[in-house]
Amino acid sequence: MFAPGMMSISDGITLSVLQDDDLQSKLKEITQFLTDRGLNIDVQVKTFILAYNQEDNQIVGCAGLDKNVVKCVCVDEQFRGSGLSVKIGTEVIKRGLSEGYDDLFLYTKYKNLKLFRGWGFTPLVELPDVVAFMNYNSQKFRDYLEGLQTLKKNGSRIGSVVMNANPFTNGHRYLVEQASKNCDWVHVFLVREDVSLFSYKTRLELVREGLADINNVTVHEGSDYIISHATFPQYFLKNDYDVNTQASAIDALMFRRYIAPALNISVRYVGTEPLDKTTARYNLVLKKFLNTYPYNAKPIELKELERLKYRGVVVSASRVRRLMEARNYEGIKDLVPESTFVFIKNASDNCQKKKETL
Amino acid sequence: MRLRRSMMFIPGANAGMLSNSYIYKPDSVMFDLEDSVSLTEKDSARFLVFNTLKENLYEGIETVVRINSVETPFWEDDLDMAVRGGVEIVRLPKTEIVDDVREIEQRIEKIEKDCGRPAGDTKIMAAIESACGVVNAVAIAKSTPRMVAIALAGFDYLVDMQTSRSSGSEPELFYARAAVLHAARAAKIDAFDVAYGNVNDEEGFLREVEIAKNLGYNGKSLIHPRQIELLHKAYAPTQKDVDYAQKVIQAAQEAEEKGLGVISLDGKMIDPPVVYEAQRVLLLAENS
Amino acid sequence: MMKIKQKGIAGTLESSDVLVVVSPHNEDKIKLILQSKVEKQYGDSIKKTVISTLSKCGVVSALVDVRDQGALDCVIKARVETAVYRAADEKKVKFGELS
Amino acid sequence: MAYEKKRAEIYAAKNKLPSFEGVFANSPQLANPVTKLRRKLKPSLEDVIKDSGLKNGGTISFHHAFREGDKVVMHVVKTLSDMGFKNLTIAPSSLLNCHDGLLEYIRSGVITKIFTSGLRGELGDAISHGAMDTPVQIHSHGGRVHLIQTGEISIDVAFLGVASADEFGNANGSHGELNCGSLGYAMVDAAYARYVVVLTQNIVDFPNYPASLSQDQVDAVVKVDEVGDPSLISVGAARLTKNPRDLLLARIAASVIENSGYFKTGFSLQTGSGGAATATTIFLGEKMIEKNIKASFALGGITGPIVDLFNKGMIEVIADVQSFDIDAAQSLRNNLAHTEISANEYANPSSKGAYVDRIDTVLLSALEVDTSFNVNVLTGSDGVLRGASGGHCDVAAAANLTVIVTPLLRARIPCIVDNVNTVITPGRTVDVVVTDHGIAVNPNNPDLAKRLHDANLPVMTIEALRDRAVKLAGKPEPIAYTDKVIAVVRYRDGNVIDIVRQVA
Repeated sequence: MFAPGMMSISDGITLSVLQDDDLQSKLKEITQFLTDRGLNIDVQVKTFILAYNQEDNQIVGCAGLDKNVVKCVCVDEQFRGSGLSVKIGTEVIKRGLSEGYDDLFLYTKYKNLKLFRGWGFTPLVELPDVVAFMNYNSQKFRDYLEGLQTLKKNGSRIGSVVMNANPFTNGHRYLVEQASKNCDWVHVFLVREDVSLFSYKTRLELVREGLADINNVTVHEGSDYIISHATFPQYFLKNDYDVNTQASAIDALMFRRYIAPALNISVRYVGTEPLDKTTARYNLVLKKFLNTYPYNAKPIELKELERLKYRGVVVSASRVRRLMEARNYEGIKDLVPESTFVFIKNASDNCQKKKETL
Repeated sequence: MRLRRSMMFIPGANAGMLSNSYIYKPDSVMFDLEDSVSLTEKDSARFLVFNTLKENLYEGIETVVRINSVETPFWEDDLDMAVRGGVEIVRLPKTEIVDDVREIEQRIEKIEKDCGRPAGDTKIMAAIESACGVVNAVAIAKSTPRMVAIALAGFDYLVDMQTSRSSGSEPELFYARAAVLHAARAAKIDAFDVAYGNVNDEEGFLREVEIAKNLGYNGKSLIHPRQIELLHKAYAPTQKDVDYAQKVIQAAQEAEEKGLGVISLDGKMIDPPVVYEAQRVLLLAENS
Repeated sequence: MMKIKQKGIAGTLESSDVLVVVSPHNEDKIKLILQSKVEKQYGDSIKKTVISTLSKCGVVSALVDVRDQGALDCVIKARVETAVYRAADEKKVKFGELS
Repeated sequence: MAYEKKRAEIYAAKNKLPSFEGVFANSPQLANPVTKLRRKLKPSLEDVIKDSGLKNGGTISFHHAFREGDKVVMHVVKTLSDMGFKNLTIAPSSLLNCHDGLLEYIRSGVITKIFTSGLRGELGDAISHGAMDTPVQIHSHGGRVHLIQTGEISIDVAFLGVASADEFGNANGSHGELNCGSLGYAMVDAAYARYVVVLTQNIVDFPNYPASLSQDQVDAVVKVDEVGDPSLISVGAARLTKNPRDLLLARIAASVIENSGYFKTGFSLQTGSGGAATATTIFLGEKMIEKNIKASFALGGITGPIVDLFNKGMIEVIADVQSFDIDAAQSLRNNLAHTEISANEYANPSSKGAYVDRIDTVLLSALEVDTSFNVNVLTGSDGVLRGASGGHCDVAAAANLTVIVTPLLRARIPCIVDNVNTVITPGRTVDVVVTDHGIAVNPNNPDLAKRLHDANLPVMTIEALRDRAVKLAGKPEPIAYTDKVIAVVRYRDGNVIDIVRQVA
């Protein structure tokens, strides 16, 4: 009676969850359904909830899930207002939660905000008439902000740095050092997403060790709410910042509206590189949305510091990774703190040993 | 005497429908744990139906739970829930042979004892959904005193018979309808005709109701609330029938008051079945 | 006593229903988060129903997220029970103890 | 006799009358062939606004015939905001969900006062939470005309979206792709506003006919990209609803009207929009045809099923203040006996004759009804603005039979309560409440109760309905309010009947 993946039957509609091969086989159909309604399919979506009309076996609605982000939501015109959207919403939320995520996110056109409120999502930040960024678990977010508040420090100038530190270099340290000299306290946020060469755990350890001697710094663990797969998906594409104004705006507004006030942060430090257009463009967008853009939250100053150079070349994590690839450990030594160097050296020695035993 | 014209089907996992379907006032309501509930929601449907039964939301309406068939791993839990929840009737799907009923009956007996329900309190309704079931209908209908009705279910039966639904006089269902009804009448229990699937086709539905009613069925299984009023209207007696029934009852009362063993009306003798039929007509009239 | 071993989800976001998520909690108590479209009128009553249902099921430690769309009490009870049994990975339901 | 110019001048001077100064002295626009014909057609909305003389603190008005598809209000207010206007009063005939964006302009001080029939969505929510300093004035459709006539609503500029207009300002709602049908609300603004602007996507050749808004009322015409979204204009249900509960309510409501004593040839009716109302119209129509009972007229917001009965000859005349769907709009265009009426003719208590005065039976909805039969159609059970006064109290006050249709419970929320949150329509103007659990008749109408009871309808007391609701859902906690008044409810005669406070 029930085909695999089929979940419920009512009002002549069948809902099913598709993944992997099942999804591949339907991808063309889904793409068509979306393009007919002016939407694009997102290749990052690995799970689709599909609603079929039992009468003609046509797709009448869908929603996709890319990790903890809901995407590609669409309901056929004929079925709008019929409650189908809520049925699809329920299934995609249940799927996301049961895959282990505690909070779910989505981007929507401003005018569809109400629909997703009906799914239990709450708008976090929005660019009126353009896009709204919403999450499902308000309590989780509240808990996170409350946790931050307990780490709040007194002072008239509280600084912040957000970094991926893949791995932590003297460049990162320089930025924090400068900030710490100009501020009463500096909050360092580490990007949590585990898609870099160095694991999150390692990156965190190296940042903590590398900054241990500066006494007015707090290193915060990353979260879903700051440069994450959810708030800033483009950040994780390739190695460069493929800057998308909309996405970086959302991330900047999240920082300005929620994270900065929780810690009384008034300034954010970034490294600048006059010749690197991508970074320059990213910093420009960041500046706009942290500072000048009229928004219902206190502006944050963006302080751009010229990046540390070694032998005339900017010290960057990507430079370190290139040297690692070339096994030029001596070259790395001058670019990273002792702790990072020891880690890289040990890791490569272990790797070597493994090979020998093989 | 109890009217069993309309047995409305409600998917057991649908909270919204469980919460308000009593407003449509069917004679019986059938909470379904079987075909309308997906494999992943069998558990949640049981909890929902259990609490609905406990809350007594359907006061004044006969409650039925359709359990999963004895072939599945679900029926024992279904029964446990239904009997403990206090359901009036358990509907057994895909009943083929008397042994199916026996198995259910023994299990019910045990649960009744366990939870302190009077023995025999839980009634059974068997749904006949195959050629085998139709052939065994008499034995099934007479298999236990708990059996209060049998219902013909058309969809699986027609697949089994290698045919499909036609419109018009529906010859494909003729034998089954007649056989199941005879079994019910022979066992002195009620009989439900098949459900009509196309909820938007009033005409087709009413055509079927007419067939079932004329054959002598007590009522039909229904899949949509809007079919209830149509059905009740179709079963409503004419004013002439009501007038006559009132006269019969009056005559019966007079006879009883006078201590007469024989009832007569307008000079004709009236048999007890005629009085019974008159009572039924008046009950129908009251409830249409 | 019922031990919450995993995330258990039951219900829907449809009108007259409620979506309940029961997860393991690191403290020996119930943390209940309620969002309801009838919160002002029935918030306390819903919380009471949820808590008493949990206690009937023998749950002493759990994180419970309730998204209510105006469900009647019997629906709330059913959804909480389903979520608890799923979260405890318990297949055998003791209906006798739930009433 | 010769032309006595001199004598005329002397006479005029003596009698303090103006003297002739040439044919174009007081109509200079006729002197130039361009201004003569095209003077009203403005290049942009900004130009119109400049020419209108609107000032900070002024009052602007709109109509809501495009309903959720309206694009005029947001476009005009945004333009005014960009031009630096502040402190404006807006007086739309109603506001819908598509007007949520106004909130931004309330926060920025562009809008500081509102007159409207309804408020919902994010806007209603924000105002209920205290977004405005000045309370919103809520009026009925008839009451709005009354407030305009008394001068309390003094419209400086009316911005009226239309389906088509010619360059001289003759405009209607029924010709053009954005077919909204009747412009009944806009007709009032055109008659009373100091400056009248017509906005359209569709400029047609002169003379545009019929002219619902006439050239002698219109000051300016401007072409805009979008007046409305046609897909969102229709609120009538083209087909019979599939919602079984609406069907159940409709069956009972139709039976109530049938057995009320008013169901005979020559009766008049208003049924409104929405699933249950549309279904009631259809079921009542079946009974009209079956018993060959013809209605003299149908009133109000008009839907397809009413038009259908009209086409079948079961309704003689349709008086249409608002066309709820495309069938109604098309019929208005094609049928002489489907007539467009203004809100003044529809429901104004101080007009010289309103159609509502002559209505027999009306079917109305409710958010809440209390045991005194008072009806709330404005605030939700949580106390937040989420509805509209509309023509509710207007028709109820005048009709011979007022039938309120509401489910007993919406999800968990009881709709029959001890006291409604907000009174829009006083209980003494309500005759029957139809719910899915039974019907209650106002005790001031015992004859009606008896008729319905005899027709075997499930009549019970309103208290019994309330008790049933509480038994099923539990007793709701009372809503907490602050002392701040956020809206004032004006009865149709302009008198204050209730106030709405900020929710805590």
